[in-house]
Amino acid sequence: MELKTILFYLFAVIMVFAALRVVTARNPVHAVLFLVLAFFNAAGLWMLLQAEFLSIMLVMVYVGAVMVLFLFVVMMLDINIEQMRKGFWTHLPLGAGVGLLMVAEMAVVLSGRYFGLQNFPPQNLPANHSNTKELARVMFTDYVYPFELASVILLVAVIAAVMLTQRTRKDTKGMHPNDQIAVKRNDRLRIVRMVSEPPEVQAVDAKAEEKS
Amino acid sequence: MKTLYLLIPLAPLFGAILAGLFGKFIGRAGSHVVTVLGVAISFVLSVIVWKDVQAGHTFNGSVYTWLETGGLTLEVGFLIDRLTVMMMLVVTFVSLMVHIYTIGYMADDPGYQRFFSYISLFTFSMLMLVMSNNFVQLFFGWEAVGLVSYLLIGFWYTRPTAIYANLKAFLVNRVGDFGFLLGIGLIAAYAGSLDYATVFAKRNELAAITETVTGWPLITAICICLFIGAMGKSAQVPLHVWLPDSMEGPTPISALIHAATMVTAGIFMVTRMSPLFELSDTALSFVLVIGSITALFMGFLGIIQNDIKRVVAYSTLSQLGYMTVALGVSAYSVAVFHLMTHAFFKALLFLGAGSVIMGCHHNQDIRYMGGLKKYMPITWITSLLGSLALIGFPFLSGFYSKDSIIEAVHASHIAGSGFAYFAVVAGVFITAFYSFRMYFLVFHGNERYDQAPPDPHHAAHDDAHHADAHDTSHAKGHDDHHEDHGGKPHESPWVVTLPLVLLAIPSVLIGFFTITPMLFGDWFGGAVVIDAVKHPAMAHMAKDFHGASAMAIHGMMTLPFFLAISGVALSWFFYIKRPDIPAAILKAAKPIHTLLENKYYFDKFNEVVFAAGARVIGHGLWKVGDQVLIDGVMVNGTARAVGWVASVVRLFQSGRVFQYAFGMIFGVFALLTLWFNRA
Amino acid sequence: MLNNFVMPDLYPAAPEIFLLCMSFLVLFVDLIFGATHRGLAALLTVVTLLGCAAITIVTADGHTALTFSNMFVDDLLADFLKLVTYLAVIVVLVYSRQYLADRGLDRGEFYLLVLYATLGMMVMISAANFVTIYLGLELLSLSLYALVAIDRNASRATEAAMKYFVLGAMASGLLLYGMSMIYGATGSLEIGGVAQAMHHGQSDKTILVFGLVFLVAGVAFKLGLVPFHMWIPDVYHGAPTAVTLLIGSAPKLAAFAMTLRLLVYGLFGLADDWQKMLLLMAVLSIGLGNLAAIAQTNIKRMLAYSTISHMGFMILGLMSGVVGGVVDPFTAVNAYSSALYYTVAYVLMSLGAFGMVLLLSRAGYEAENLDDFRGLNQRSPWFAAVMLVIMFSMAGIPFFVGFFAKFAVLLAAIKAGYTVVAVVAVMFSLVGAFYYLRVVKLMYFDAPVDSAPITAPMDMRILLSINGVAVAAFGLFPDALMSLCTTTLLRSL
Amino acid sequence: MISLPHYLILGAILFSIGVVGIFLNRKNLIVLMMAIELMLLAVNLNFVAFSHYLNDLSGQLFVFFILVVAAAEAGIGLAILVVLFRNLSSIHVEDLDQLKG
Repeated sequence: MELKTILFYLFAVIMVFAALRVVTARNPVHAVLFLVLAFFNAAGLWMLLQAEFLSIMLVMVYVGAVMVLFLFVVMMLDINIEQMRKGFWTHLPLGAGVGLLMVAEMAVVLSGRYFGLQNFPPQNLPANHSNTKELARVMFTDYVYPFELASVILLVAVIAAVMLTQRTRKDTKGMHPNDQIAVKRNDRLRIVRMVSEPPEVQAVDAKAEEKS
Repeated sequence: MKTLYLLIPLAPLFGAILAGLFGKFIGRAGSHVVTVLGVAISFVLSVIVWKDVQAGHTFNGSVYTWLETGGLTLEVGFLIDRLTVMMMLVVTFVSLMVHIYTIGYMADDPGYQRFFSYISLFTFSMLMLVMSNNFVQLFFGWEAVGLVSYLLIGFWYTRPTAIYANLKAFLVNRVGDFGFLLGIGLIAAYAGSLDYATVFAKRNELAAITETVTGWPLITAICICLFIGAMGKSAQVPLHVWLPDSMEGPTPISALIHAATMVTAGIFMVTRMSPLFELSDTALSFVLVIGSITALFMGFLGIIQNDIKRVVAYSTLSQLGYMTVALGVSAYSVAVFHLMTHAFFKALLFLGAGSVIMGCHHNQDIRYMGGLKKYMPITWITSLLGSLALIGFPFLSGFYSKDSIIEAVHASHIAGSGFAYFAVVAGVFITAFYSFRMYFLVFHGNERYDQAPPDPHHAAHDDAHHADAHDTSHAKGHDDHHEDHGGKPHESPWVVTLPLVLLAIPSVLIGFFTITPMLFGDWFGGAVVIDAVKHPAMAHMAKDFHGASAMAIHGMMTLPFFLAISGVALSWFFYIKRPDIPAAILKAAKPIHTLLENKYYFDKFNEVVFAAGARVIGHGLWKVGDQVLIDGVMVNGTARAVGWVASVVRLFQSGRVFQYAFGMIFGVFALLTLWFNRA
Repeated sequence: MLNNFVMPDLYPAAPEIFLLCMSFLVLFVDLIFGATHRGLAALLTVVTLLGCAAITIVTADGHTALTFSNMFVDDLLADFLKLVTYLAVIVVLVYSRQYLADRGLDRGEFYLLVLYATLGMMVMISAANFVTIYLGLELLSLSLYALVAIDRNASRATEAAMKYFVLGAMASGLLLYGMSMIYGATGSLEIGGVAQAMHHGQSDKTILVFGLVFLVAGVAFKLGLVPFHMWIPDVYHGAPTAVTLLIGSAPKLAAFAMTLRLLVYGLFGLADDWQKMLLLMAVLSIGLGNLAAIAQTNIKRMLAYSTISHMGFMILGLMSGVVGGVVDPFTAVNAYSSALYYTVAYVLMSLGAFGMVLLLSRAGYEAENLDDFRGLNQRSPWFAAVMLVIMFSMAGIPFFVGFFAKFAVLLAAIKAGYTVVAVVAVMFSLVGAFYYLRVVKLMYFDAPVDSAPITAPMDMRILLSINGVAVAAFGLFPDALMSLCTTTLLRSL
Repeated sequence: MISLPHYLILGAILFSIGVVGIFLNRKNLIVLMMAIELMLLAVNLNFVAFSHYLNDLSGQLFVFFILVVAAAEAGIGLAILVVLFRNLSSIHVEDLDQLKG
């Protein structure tokens, strides 16, 4: 068994284990950490597939930023962990059954009977091949349109996140000098012109009060 | 001439738009002027077109193309031939009468303009239906008249059962429409065209095809599907249940829509499709059996009704059954002939009933009428003429058409004609019995109008006491009626009686004058196609026909006439004579007692066997067949089932995300499994 | 190495570029003047969309242009769909202005997100590559998730947003899985490349069908076909009505484009398979949509279920293009144009229906129950008539636009030999007509429970009236729109 | 020797775990979102594997965009989650039950 095979099985087994723990962990913080573990192993697998740039990016951007965001939210929200797992085991047999069925069905299709292996010889790129450079060249020429779109998507995410979560604090005592200067008399003072009430009306009111 | 054709349906439409959208501006008088004028124009033009068609100028062509899609062309076109022009005359004439009548009948109603707008719109739709030269426009008219009917039945809907009754009428008509649409779809799919002429030209090719799904001959499938549509619209068993309910609407529309025109659309459609129906004996037998069941059993139901409008409604059902029977024996021209005479005398009866209802201060229960003859002379005499026409009294129009149907059935040898003959002959007796039961109860005998009916019952049957809580002015208008409730009945104003008189004239005369050309002359020309070899009923009849007067005189010696007379006599006996006769018998001298008693026994026998028997049958049919089986199980059962399924379907939408996700995954893997088991 | 880089032709993508630039303008204008001039962002958004429409019309030359390394396609179909999309979004903005103002939701973010959602739809419509389809879809979806939750204090709205998000993310996972399989089998992400690879028969059918199942699932989610429909009732119900109006209208055009590009342009070789999958889902959708709608008391929910059945109908057209594995161009164009016609007709009706809900809503009051339509005829005969027209059209009563849409689709289905399916569809739609007519009955025959005068602004009244008249007019003169759809597809396929 | 099917089956397993995680999890919305991340990871694994064996870079580029979108999606999803928590004081999946029928 060559090293690459050993590495594949190592990464694969750890990744599957981590993934299983993500969905079964009692504590959401643990779940996030197991997800991070799964991502690390995925990055390892991608290295084996000679996708170095994506592999690094997965660790740096995804684990470094997105997973941290998850952790942040998990810790920010005050969640009662004890209740979280209630009823989990009652649904597990069904879930596991369906899951195994799915894996079996998909594995039958994907097991190589239909992908003639001669069509897919293992690729070994030369040692000085730069995955990053190749990607960059395609990304900024052929893929410039999706690249721009991706930037718009990030912009949307920023706008949406800010819109949804930003709260103006109600207890701030800050002032706006502009508003203070621009204020006019009519904004502050309202003069109401009234007829002074004739005496008989008052008398009637008094009577009504007496009755009640 | 083409402009004229266009103008005929458009004039009422124009009136409807004016009265509907600008009713507030033009006022009540303005509304009835424009709509009556519109319909009058279309009547006059119809007469001109009739003259023109008489001179041999028929027309078949398109006016406007809606849409061309997938090789099919949908267009608006007119087919003006003798059948069309006859229908146009009937529709416009009856509609004109109803418009005039409405001026009086709806005088205090807040929805006056709206009502005129609806009935004009109806006239437009009905004209589009009969003038069509293709299936699409036919379907348009079909749906449009149904829609207006729906709006008009609901014109005064404020009752607690409203939703239920609505649902019923709706579902029943859906069944019919479904069949109709299916038939049109089959025609479109196999004939590749929706134009009458093109389809009829291909009829022999169609007859040779076998439908792939059911294995039926295509033509039979098409005809039965189309006829299911006719069953819904023309209220044939078991799709008849909506018609009695439609009596909740104002009386003028009962006359126009639910007696004279819309419900006969099915009859008209089958006649129009005669080239297709002639090719399928199976379909014709189906038509015949359905028609005879309707003709006989709906008559039974008429016997036990106490609401004046419902009696007339059941008689309409029965008469529609007669027309359908005529279709079933390939006597299309006879069916249309009966359609025409029926339109006049039934509209007359309905309008007469409406006049009675007005005269009795919106009481509709015939048990609380009686002796109205002297208070409402015009209504009385016209109703008598209408009833006589209905039971087929010789020389009156109903006689010619009904007797022709009986003759045609007699001459036919198609499967089911034996039963049909029994049904139509027995139907004559029953028709006579219930018609004159109503007539005697209403116009003769003791005056019972002051025996104030119990209030809740009254409210349930009173079609004008719809005084909506939200319309105070209107409620006030009817309060007057409440106050003089015990007052004497009164004759209706001239706008009401004039149409009665005008309708009575054709009810009496039209049969005598038109039977020769319509049935045995070349009146319908090429509009009706009969395979004379296979279906020789019409030819047989023509051989035996020796003129209208001869027919009438001969008619006085036949079984149907005696049945009709005995029906009348029996009802006279029970509802006029009987209340005082028992006392007289008791006081009578001994010597003649035996004789009298014998007579009494005979009558007793008569009562037990015929009348009581009929009443029991009628009641049983109504309770078990109509109310439980059709209404309860089929209609309401379907409604309930739909409601139940809907509520079960709702349960799947549980609000739980994980169940939604499970549903999606289930969908994916169901598809995967399905496809890999196939592969 | 970069010397061989050729600047892509930006001309076909001019509307997208214009919209993106204008969106920055809106962003800045809102930042600076947002507090003082509230209507400015709305006005600019409408101007932007009108500008896009102008650019689209000017640049439309009827030829198919590919740019950005074959990732972007500008054909007549794209131009047509984009124009309808702009129109629909403008209508949405006009209808919802007062509603948003009454609830304090007319912030710049709303307009920005609507713009980006529109951009997402445009990208989907013009997509010629799996990557652009996916990015367009996500751009649209992410904007919509945020829009559903825009009323942050409404717990129902946030619940709807969460459900939409979770299920939407899962659906895009399914879509991506399918794309990965197709990529693996054909070695291409380009729609044209996929079609070519399949044409040469160098890819294994089993893997393709395996990927196809996931792909169809993703597409079906976007369209809302059973069993991928569950998000629709909850999201339509929970979202603020203005957002429901948006979700229920324009995105259907983009979803149609996505379906057409993926399945017809890309996987035409598997037409026999996906047609059958769609057939199954279409029948289920028509049945479930119509049945479940009957039991609803909330009109937004009712319309949501009606959407499900309408999309089922639309799919009937899409699945009738290939008969028995034989491709007949006439049949195919006819079938796809019937589906296009249905989609456009549906968008028109949906705008009107939700517009009516918005019309009856006012500050502090959501007119979202069926009971709120009681006695509308007495409150406003004209708008009762508009609603009547829309309901009749949705029910497929002749002669409104909805009738012809159903007619064309059913005709295509019958021509393709799906007679039984057509019969079932007609049967369910007849049952379904009941709940549309119930609305009519409530409006005309019942006493109003809410007698407040209708306070909608004049621009909305006029546009809603035009909308209603259009539904009737396209029914009276359906040929124009129909031939437009046919020509569009003839020149784009 | 590791071949393409190895990676694909691994992807299938990961995808299934993600999917099962979505409908098995009835308590915690965050875990639900993490299950979605697992699904996307499986898809990415597929793409990278195909890209490698097909010797075609476009698969890797697609992965790049999927990662970008997934990040944006996570951002919006967590924002909605926070808003939801403010309204319901809970992120139990079962508490999302106001909208049904």
